[in-house]
Amino acid sequence: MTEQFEPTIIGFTCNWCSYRAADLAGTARMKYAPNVRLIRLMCSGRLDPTFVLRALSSGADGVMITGCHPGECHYIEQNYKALRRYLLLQRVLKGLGIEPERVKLVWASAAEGARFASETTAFVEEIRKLGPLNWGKPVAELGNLQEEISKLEEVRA
Amino acid sequence: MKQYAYYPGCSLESLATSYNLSTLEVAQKLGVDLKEIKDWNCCGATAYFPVDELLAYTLVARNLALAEKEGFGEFVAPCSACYKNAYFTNAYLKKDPDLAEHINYALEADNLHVNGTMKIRHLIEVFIEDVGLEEIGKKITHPLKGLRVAPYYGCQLLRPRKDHENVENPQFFESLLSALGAEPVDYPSKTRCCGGSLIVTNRKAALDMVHILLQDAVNRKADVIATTCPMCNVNLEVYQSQVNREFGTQFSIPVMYFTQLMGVALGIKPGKLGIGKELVSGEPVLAFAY
Amino acid sequence: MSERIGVYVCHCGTNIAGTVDVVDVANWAAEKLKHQGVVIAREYKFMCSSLGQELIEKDIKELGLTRVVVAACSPHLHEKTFRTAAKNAGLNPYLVELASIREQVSWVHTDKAVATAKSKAVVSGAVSRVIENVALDEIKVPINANTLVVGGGIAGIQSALEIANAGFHVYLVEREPSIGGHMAQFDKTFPTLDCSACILTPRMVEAGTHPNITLMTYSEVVNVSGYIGNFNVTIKQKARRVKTDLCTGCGICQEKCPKKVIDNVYEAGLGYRKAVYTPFAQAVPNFPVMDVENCIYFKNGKCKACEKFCPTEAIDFTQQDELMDVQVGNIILATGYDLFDATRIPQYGYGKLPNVFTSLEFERMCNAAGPTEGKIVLRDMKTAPKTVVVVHCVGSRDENYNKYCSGICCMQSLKFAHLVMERTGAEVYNCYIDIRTPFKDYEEFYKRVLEEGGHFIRGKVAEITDAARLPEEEGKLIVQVEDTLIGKQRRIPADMVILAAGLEPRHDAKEVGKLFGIACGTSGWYTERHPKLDPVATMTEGIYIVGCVQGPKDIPASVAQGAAASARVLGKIFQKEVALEPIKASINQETCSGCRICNGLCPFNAIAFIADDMVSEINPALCQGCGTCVAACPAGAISGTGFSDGQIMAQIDGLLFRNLEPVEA
Amino acid sequence: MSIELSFNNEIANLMYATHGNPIKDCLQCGICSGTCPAAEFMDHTPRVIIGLISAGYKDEVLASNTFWSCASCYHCSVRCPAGIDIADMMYALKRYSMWKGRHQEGLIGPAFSESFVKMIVNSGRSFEPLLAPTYIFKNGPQGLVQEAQTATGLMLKGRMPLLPRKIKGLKKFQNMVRRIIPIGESS
Repeated sequence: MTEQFEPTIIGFTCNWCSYRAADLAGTARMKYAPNVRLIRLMCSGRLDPTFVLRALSSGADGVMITGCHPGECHYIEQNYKALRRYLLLQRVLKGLGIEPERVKLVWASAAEGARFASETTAFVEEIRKLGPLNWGKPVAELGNLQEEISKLEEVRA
Repeated sequence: MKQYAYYPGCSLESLATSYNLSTLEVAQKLGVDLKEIKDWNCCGATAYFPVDELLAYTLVARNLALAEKEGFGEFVAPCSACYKNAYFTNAYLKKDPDLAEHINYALEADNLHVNGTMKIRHLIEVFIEDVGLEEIGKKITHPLKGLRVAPYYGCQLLRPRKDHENVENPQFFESLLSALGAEPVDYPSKTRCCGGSLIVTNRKAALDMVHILLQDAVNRKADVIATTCPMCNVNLEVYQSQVNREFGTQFSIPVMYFTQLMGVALGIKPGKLGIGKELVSGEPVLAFAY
Repeated sequence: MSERIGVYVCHCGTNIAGTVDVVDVANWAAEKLKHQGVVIAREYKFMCSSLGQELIEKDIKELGLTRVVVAACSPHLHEKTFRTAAKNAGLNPYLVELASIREQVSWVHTDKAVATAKSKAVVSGAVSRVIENVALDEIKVPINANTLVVGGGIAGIQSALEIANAGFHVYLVEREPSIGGHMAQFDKTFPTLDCSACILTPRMVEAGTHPNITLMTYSEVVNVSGYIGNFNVTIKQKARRVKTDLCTGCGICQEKCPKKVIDNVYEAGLGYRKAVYTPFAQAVPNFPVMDVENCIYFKNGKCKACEKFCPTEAIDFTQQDELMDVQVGNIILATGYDLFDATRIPQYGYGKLPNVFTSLEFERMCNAAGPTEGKIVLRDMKTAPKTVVVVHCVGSRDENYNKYCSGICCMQSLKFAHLVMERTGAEVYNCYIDIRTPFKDYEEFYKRVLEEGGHFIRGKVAEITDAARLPEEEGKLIVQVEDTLIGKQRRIPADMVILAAGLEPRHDAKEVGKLFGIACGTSGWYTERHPKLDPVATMTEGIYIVGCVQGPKDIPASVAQGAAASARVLGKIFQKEVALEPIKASINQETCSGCRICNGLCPFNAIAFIADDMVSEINPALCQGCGTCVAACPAGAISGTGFSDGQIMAQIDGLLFRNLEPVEA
Repeated sequence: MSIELSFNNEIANLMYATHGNPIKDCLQCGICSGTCPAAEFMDHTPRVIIGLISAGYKDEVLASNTFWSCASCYHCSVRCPAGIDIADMMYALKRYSMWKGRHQEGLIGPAFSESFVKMIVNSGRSFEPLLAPTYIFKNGPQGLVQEAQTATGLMLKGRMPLLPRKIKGLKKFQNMVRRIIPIGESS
């Protein structure tokens, strides 16, 4: 039996636009892939890149970052900071040997429920193609990451 | 000095030989180094898109690939249809990696590869932007004083580009004509289509379109219509007699390439500019310069 | 300390329970999240009902809950409801967390098993997060009872009068020499056709003489600092070069001034003014201003005719710009709109073909006090047109220019059609895409114009030219358009064309927005706090937007917004203090390294660097809680209440079930 | 499971490079048809064609001469307030009708395009004298006389070469073409 891989994805949303877009998708009963679990931030500018790394290292196969369209930020221009961090994050991921496509940035205004739904479904398909990340698992199997690191350091010394 | 990849296009080999002659003469006079791309092929003009979109882009891309291979940075087309095809193929190639992949698969059979790195220029842009009106003005020996010229831009020199300074009311052609000492007329149909691609397939419509263009030029008391494209030129000039038959008109207005007017003003001998090959004689224009 | 958490799963009738096995979710939470402190998990038909709320309140009191998670609808709907319930039961409202399993689960998924599993994850995330929540108190700041109104058009005047009449002081700042705005330029107002000046002038006079209004015309706001309740605003009074304490508004200076200038502002380029002038006869205030660009004295040092003839010696050539500071508690922005520049559509010929007019030019022409004294004539100022075409949607509903509908132009065009027919008997053609007449008595007016014999062509005008092809087109303007209702390209010969130009955000809307700390949407209009439920407030507390700054609208809507914002301001003033959401960032000065990375990130200028201590500090009243600085601080010295690192990290773990107790293999 | 595409999507899918531009955004404002210099010669205006496509009237669209009367001047495309590249859509309709082999009787466009393509595939360049017969064939004797007069005039002025030119790398060129459309092995 071949079972389809169902990725787990963490989505970060902005309280003012994309979270409302998700609300709107709900109110309009639009159907989309159930693999994304959302976290509400006040602004995409709140997104600390370590959140993304934490999600990926804790078992998420992908991370979707959503925010207001450029020029529409409720805090004037903080989504540009999110964009900048996203671009840097892509490089970091590449450096870590993780496909940068696992993290996606989507702009969705409060009125774009349909866009939110279709982008979510599309992203799930992209991650499905990439397959499981399995980043979290080995770490869990190792039991204690800190221990491993100190071992590595010993070796190096 | 900068060398441009010169893509004359099929028309310049036959119906528009005078465009080719005058282009090369004027370029030489102004120090613009045009080098013809080796073994270029027809870009498909407007007739290829109805058959296969991908092949249409591939035909254009082959020429771009040839130019890239020869190490050129800029691609110059004197024909507006060739220019439009090259401009958009190049733009789509850059924008759409999927399209680029398909095209490159086909080009592989010809040992070619296209990257879309070429800067696509129309000949008139090169003269105005790279040489500059001031520089051209300095070299004028036979200003076209009092010559009333209808600057005919046509379609594909401007459209469907939306980034163009002002697609609906461009002024650069007028500026060039003024620099030649001529008097550009306010030509209301300067960006209206001449029906070039319909002349074979829908003669009635095309002649109607040509008729309007000729009428507007005559109404504005133009002595000559200046063109930037062989298609426009042929339509307005070669089919003038057919328009007269169809509409009972008496048009006899010379239609000349802008390069021919430039050549005359720069003091190049008319024969070298292909003047004399017209069906509607361009002789009257020369009177203004000599 | 271990928390005592209550989890409440709502059925929402069948809205949630139809797709999610709510009983399973509650049981799962009770069992699997027990180690996290879940002491009770219940499901109930409608948690938001009073019975549902009582259930939570009872548990808080009886079971001693220290945290509450409600799995129900979106927090935007009922967060406040459940927070209030917690507060009533003595629990700090910020220790309540909502898990959205309706909008984000039951309404968007169909497979019950999948939806139930996702609900568990969402609840798990909320439980982990709520543990990290901390009790917060609302922040209270006092309110200064003065208000600043920027822009003296009808919206701004209305706002100012409402507040002033309630007994509070208003500073009304206007950039032009007189208040009145665009409405002062119009002749008639649709659909009633009452005279614009007749209804506006009394309001202008009232605003100009009101004891509670400080009117500052020919002035601009140059700086804003502070926050709701306590704004400090710097206003530049541009040099009028007329002493307002001496001037009586007699008008002799204007009469004697030898320099005639084309009036591009008030007369839309159709008429003239002098170098020293009041823009129009009913101007408020009635003091003239001197236009130094055109004044002969300022050009060659001679003339001074105005000074010679002024009976009160009010002319002062040496006057300079002055800055003054005012303190206000609230600010209302009513800076209006710019008219779309019709030269951007060259194929319509404006600026090239003389008898193509803009709507504003035509308004001036219709006005009895305007350059033609109300006569509708061609650019030669004498010939009456026999055929007039009104072109709708000029620069509106068009991706090449502005995507939005400008809203007012249909009615304005219908008004033009009526006026042309009434005053000249000319044939009028309206070329439109759709006729939009949605408000009171508007459709009736459309009907009236139809009955009066106005012609309507459904089609967006393609081009306007003077190149005739037929004898009847000679000497005319030709409007080329497809009559889409008959599917034919038509060429309408006309004597006059009126372009119903759309409305655009002020050219400097972006900079002005930055000054006041508010944002523009993609179309450039200021963004309201909520498009439906809070249209006059902005994301910046204490700043309101009224009239066309928020989007195109007509006079009644602008007036209504002006009044609405005033009610909001008065509400704040009467409260004497304002409670701010405690979602704020703060800097731990022990760990702050003073690197100043955060300083430049804050768009609200809430972060200041204290040079003496070499650390940064956040002003909680200015902070809007976006959290950008929190994410950026390399020392981790900034924390954000309500959305702390701890909360978000815990929620990530919870959503991924990392919070579950490891299962023995 | 096969999904039947709406006519609207079928046409949109044919516009590869412009990514199917948004035909469905059409406001039916008619600026395309007000602008079109050939509108008078079309049995439906371009706006009506868009309406017919959206409504799924495939037969009516294919029976129309509208897209074969399009001169590809792109004036509609730059003016369209909905950002539809209408001229490109007309190309797509030409392709569709050629593939389906369904077009109005007596049109020259399809035959012309076909001979143009053949010519390029055969020589790599286009050559006007070879194109003329297509037109003459369709337009009858009167056309022949007019065309012959024009052609003679051009020949005398040295603007009509007698022999078609061919590109040098024709074999490889044809291999390239073969990778996209099926053509015969030799020409």
